[in-house]
Amino acid sequence: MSSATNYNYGTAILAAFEYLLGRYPEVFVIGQGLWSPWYVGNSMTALDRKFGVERIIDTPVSEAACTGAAVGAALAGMRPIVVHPRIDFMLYAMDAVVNQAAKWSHMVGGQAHPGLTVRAIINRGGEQGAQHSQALHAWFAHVPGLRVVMPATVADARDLLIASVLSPDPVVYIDDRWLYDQTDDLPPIVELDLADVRPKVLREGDDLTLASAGHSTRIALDAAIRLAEQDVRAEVVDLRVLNPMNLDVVIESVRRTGRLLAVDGGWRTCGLAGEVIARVSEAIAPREWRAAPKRLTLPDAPAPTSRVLESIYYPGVPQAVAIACELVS
Amino acid sequence: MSSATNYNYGTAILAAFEYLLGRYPEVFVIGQGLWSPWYVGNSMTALDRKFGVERIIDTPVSEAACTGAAVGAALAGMRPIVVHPRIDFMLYAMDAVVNQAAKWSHMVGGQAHPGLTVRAIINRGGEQGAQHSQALHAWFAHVPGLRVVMPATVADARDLLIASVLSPDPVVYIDDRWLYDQTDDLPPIVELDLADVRPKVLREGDDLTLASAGHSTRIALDAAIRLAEQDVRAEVVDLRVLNPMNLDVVIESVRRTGRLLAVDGGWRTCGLAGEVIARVSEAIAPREWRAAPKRLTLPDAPAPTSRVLESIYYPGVPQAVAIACELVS
Amino acid sequence: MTASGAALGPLADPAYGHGPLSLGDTPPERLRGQLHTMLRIRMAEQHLALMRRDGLIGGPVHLGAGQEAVAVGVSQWLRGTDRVFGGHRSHSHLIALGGSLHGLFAEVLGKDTGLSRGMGGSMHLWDQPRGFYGSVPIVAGTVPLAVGAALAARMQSTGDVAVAYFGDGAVEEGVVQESLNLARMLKAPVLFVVENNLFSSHMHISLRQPSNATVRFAQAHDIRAELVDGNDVVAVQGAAERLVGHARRGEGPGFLEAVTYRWYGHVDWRDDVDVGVNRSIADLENWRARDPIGRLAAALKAAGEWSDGRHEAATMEIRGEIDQAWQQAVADPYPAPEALLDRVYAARRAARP
Amino acid sequence: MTASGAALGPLADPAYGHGPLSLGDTPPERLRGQLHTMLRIRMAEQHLALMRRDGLIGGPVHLGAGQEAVAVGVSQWLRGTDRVFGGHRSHSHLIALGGSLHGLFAEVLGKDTGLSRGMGGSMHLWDQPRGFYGSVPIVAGTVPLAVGAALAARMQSTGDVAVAYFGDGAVEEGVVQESLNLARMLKAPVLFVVENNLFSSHMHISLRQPSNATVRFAQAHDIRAELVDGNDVVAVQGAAERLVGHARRGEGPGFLEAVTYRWYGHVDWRDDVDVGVNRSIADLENWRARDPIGRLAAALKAAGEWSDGRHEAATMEIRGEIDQAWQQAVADPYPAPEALLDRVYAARRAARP
Ligand SMILES: Cc1ncc(C[n+]2csc(CCOP(=O)(O)OP(=O)(O)O)c2C)c(N)n1
Ligand SMILES: Cc1ncc(C[n+]2csc(CCOP(=O)(O)OP(=O)(O)O)c2C)c(N)n1
Ligand SMILES: [Mg+2]
Ligand SMILES: [Mg+2]
Repeated sequence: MSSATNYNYGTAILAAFEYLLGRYPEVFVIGQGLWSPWYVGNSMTALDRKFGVERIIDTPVSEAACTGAAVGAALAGMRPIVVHPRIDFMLYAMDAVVNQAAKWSHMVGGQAHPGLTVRAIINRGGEQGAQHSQALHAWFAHVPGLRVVMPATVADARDLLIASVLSPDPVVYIDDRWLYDQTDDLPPIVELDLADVRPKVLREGDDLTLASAGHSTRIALDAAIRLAEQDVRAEVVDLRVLNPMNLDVVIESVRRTGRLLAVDGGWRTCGLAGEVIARVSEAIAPREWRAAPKRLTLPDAPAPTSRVLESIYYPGVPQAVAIACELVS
Repeated sequence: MSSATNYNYGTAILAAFEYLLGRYPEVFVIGQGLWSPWYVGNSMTALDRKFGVERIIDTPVSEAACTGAAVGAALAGMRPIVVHPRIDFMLYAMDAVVNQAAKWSHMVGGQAHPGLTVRAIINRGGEQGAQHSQALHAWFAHVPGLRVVMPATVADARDLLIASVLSPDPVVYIDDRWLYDQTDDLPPIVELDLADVRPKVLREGDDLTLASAGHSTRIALDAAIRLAEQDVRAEVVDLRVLNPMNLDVVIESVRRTGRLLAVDGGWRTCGLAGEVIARVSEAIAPREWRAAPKRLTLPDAPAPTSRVLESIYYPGVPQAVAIACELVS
Repeated sequence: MTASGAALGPLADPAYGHGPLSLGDTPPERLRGQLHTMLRIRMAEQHLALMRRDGLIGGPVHLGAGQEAVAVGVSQWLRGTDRVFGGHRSHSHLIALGGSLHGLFAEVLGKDTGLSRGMGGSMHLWDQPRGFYGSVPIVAGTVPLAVGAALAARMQSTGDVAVAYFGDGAVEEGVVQESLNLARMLKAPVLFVVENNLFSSHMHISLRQPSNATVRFAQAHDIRAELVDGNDVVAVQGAAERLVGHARRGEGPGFLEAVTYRWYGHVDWRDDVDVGVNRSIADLENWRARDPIGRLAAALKAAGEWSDGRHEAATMEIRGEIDQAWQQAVADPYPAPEALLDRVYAARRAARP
Repeated sequence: MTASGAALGPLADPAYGHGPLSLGDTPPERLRGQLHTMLRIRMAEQHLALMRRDGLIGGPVHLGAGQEAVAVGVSQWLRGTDRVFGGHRSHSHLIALGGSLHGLFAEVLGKDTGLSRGMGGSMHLWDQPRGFYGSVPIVAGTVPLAVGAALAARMQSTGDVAVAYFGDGAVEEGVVQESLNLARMLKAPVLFVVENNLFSSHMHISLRQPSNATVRFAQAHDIRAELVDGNDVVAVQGAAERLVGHARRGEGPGFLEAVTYRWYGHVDWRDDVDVGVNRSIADLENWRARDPIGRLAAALKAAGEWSDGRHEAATMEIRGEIDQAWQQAVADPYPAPEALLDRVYAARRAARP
């Protein structure tokens, strides 16, 4: 339609910021790098000039206090977005996220809700190493009281950021720098209720189910294309919301395909891929499986720097294809 | 044998401290409450008087710096034990544990190893509420580079603490105040290599496998006794070490029983019980299952305070028995 | 004040300040109101102590008896739209804002009628309609929250202020230092109130910090600060008036260090002479003599503004309120089981997807 | 120094200190050695800048050109058993201890022969045999580690000290404040060295802190402190001598604030005039004129202790060393794939259970 706009993942995020800041005076943004044009790719360009430094607040190097302040501002009726240019830096802010934001509603009897959004960016590769490469979404998926969003598509990058900020609950919104170049034509914004957002089948198939979130969904989609060349029809389910987690769509899919490969760019143990396998295994009867489920994750190691090791560290399309072939063989 | 000594879980930990401090001059202890007789139950009584306040260091309320200091002291050849009287307080110290301790060996090419032990205590119940009740072992199990130990038995409380401190790697040792009253007669101490410690069958059975760690293993054992009264023979496997995780013993057991109930006192999503289900599901063929696996965990909520809600919040023996009965029926 | 040694000087001396307060030109009527509020706090806490001792309260209670003048002096200048945050020892902060004893007691008993609807007990109090945004027991956890609530007030142009109550132990958490800097840079209208009772559970401040005055951090962060005898409600309210006014006028944060002492042990009803480090019976007795209530009452009496009879009457009235509030709270219902999941997220539907 | 405003005074003035250093009675031979080390750092970093620009280096390099005098002045008093920790901008800290350029270059290239065996690149350096315990890029992450390593030295009675290098941005992390207090209370022999280059990436200190002098935190924590021109190696070494001696004698931690400036942008080879906030070309030019190397060379020449010829020769020698080290590093092998899992835990067996 003529009303569609071309975005990439980064500018889709930017559009969400502009929409929120333009429409909701209670929205403000706080975090490191917000007055710099290079911290967060093209996803926040010139917001400070457009909306003023009073609403786009660049901060001291104090992740704990900035995140805690956003929790407090949210309790006082604002809709803050805290930006952590790397999820790794947020390890300093765990008390604010996990002890405070996630629990406040429950602790006070459901009478107050810190509706902040924590935007945590996965930013890896480029030989940056172990402290600048993590993907800790499984941690936040583990904590009741948080909503966790991990957009894989350009549309979700925009619309789920808006839904996150408008949600009355604390949300951890996790975007991945490796996705910023994806492009798409999007219809005008509609405000979604985050509580209604469910996993989505991005590609249909009945030989096996690939389930994943964020950047791993790109891997799954690309793997599905390659598998199709080998006549393997993979269904790709993008999880989108990791907490509260509702896998009905995935379970439904595996009921049909009988095979599951969970792909995740996080670590394996107590990670997202394992959770997908566990929920599906609980939900369907053993005889419905045509093969035991499998997962593709990071190896059990911190991120290396050396390019030769980086190239074997991150799960990619070839591995996904290989495991999928094992599953259907 | 005549050389056995009677301990409870708390005094078994105390015995480990005394052994380590008496034998290894490089061992010291740092943390909050160490000069108080009531912070950590009976597990550290009078250590300060016995070994001096220079080695038993009570600290300011600064979890981050104290944990980081232990990492640095370990790099400098000491064997520090950091004590967090509640695992909840450690959320302030995540950088030191996850960004530093877990990654240091890898980041510096395996040339230095911060061999500290972080003793994190799960301390809940008693209407203490959401910030004083957490069990975050799944988080640490998720992070490569850490070893994670969760002793369920009196013997392990003692011997795995010693193995943790003697391990050259960073270890998170998680004990649970709900276990302190368990008693046992123990043989003299032998030093174990933590890297060799594997899950252990604490009770044999062939109708179903109960897998769990820490206090949940007590629930599993008690449930097994009740199940035996109903002629259901449950095998109980105590996981003991959650990271690096090796579930061969559990997989072996489920191969025989065809049924699995994973019991865990942590949250469900991306938690320990799900990981057990995932690993077993990957490892055995669908036809080997006699029923789909199940798990018993906390509900998806922070810990409440009110006694009526506490009583339904924590998983207990009746629920474990009920689920086990469903599995075998 | 210098940054080293016993910088508090006489303020930390247990033998200091035993006599009646000097009332200055504080209106007697206001002082009588404050005396009443302090009594109400004291007696409510004493009641909680007894009920805890007798096993009628299931969870821990951190009592602040002896520290009442701090919250009462500060709250003098607060209004219902302000944003007050506390910690584990916050009964006084709540009651000083006019909080309901029934709501408090019901909360401590885990009842659905409690201030936090029975989800929090003594350590998690909430009374936002009166300006009490909440208290939770992670040490220092609410300090940055107060900065954010103050920032919100600035953005909302309400002229409201936020208050963060915390202790001399909390000062040792890095996030407090970050919060001071952030508040200063954002010109957030927040008042940091350190109730320096010289102890963090069993540890005397001399075992934890090189100076017993925490106001040095306000100075390092260039925040306007005052240091007062926290057992002198006249001194507290004078300093608080200046600092709250400063914040309300948009001039930036304030920092109030109030030196005080808790009479009970760290938690529950016992005094902790037997378990503490560096806390002697003599010190405790001296501090009891520096009673913020007794000193004010004595001064008012000397000024002819108070009498044994009025004191007795006030006590009786509060006693009656307490008994009734407690009985009602005991009779009140517990939360329904659904509360466990219904209160996790803002909408029920969301809790069980 | 007061706690507010531009407390650094002239030290932060770009136009200050352009002339030759005043050498005092510092032995010329030592100064010549320091000049050589500073040159070695400068030229190594310039080489890295070019290689990064040309795409030969895959990972980020945070260059400290302009700040060489700090590490060189401090390292003068260090020995191989001391325990030095750095951060993201630590080439100078390493080289000042005599670190191998080949080891550094190979590391930056991700080679198995690198100082961290190719596992860390520029931001994760390790040379424990020379006392360099490690640098990692989480801001402030190593500061408490240095306190712990110092505590260990005290317990081990070695007389060793630890050094924590960090920036004016890192000071804003709460853990630094906690570390200052902890070091002070434990009397840990650690020297906190703040390289105050007035910026944290794009943010000038005036946008982040109410005062541009971080030494106020040493005062708040009652830690012995000195504030110096970080581009004056004579001043740095004088202060460092006193503070390292103080720590080594067991008198407690020290705090050295060295005011300096980085010539390049926050990361990689460009200067960041175009991307920074509050950084003008004029300031940058002035700071380049306050070159720690140029000022020392000029002073030594004026004293007849140095000459253009010697400078040229030193430059040539270092140039040769750099070329050889680089070529060797380029030719060196990458780590084997097994390194990915073998180096996670101390024992191979443990990594794959
Ligand atoms: C993060 C954290 N660490 C430790 C504790 C345990 N704790 C509870 S209260 C307290 C003492 C705090 O002292 P202070 O801030 O002076 O307050 P006071 O008890 O004197 O009112 C401690 C250490 C906690 N609740 N949270
Ligand atoms: C915890 C954390 N937060 C943020 C960053 C991003 N970051 C890297 S360097 C830097 C600036 C630090 O400034 P300063 O400490 O003054 O050191 P300088 O770069 O000036 O040497 C920042 C914010 C990080 N690496 N770690
Ligand atoms: Mg205190
Ligand atoms: Mg800097």
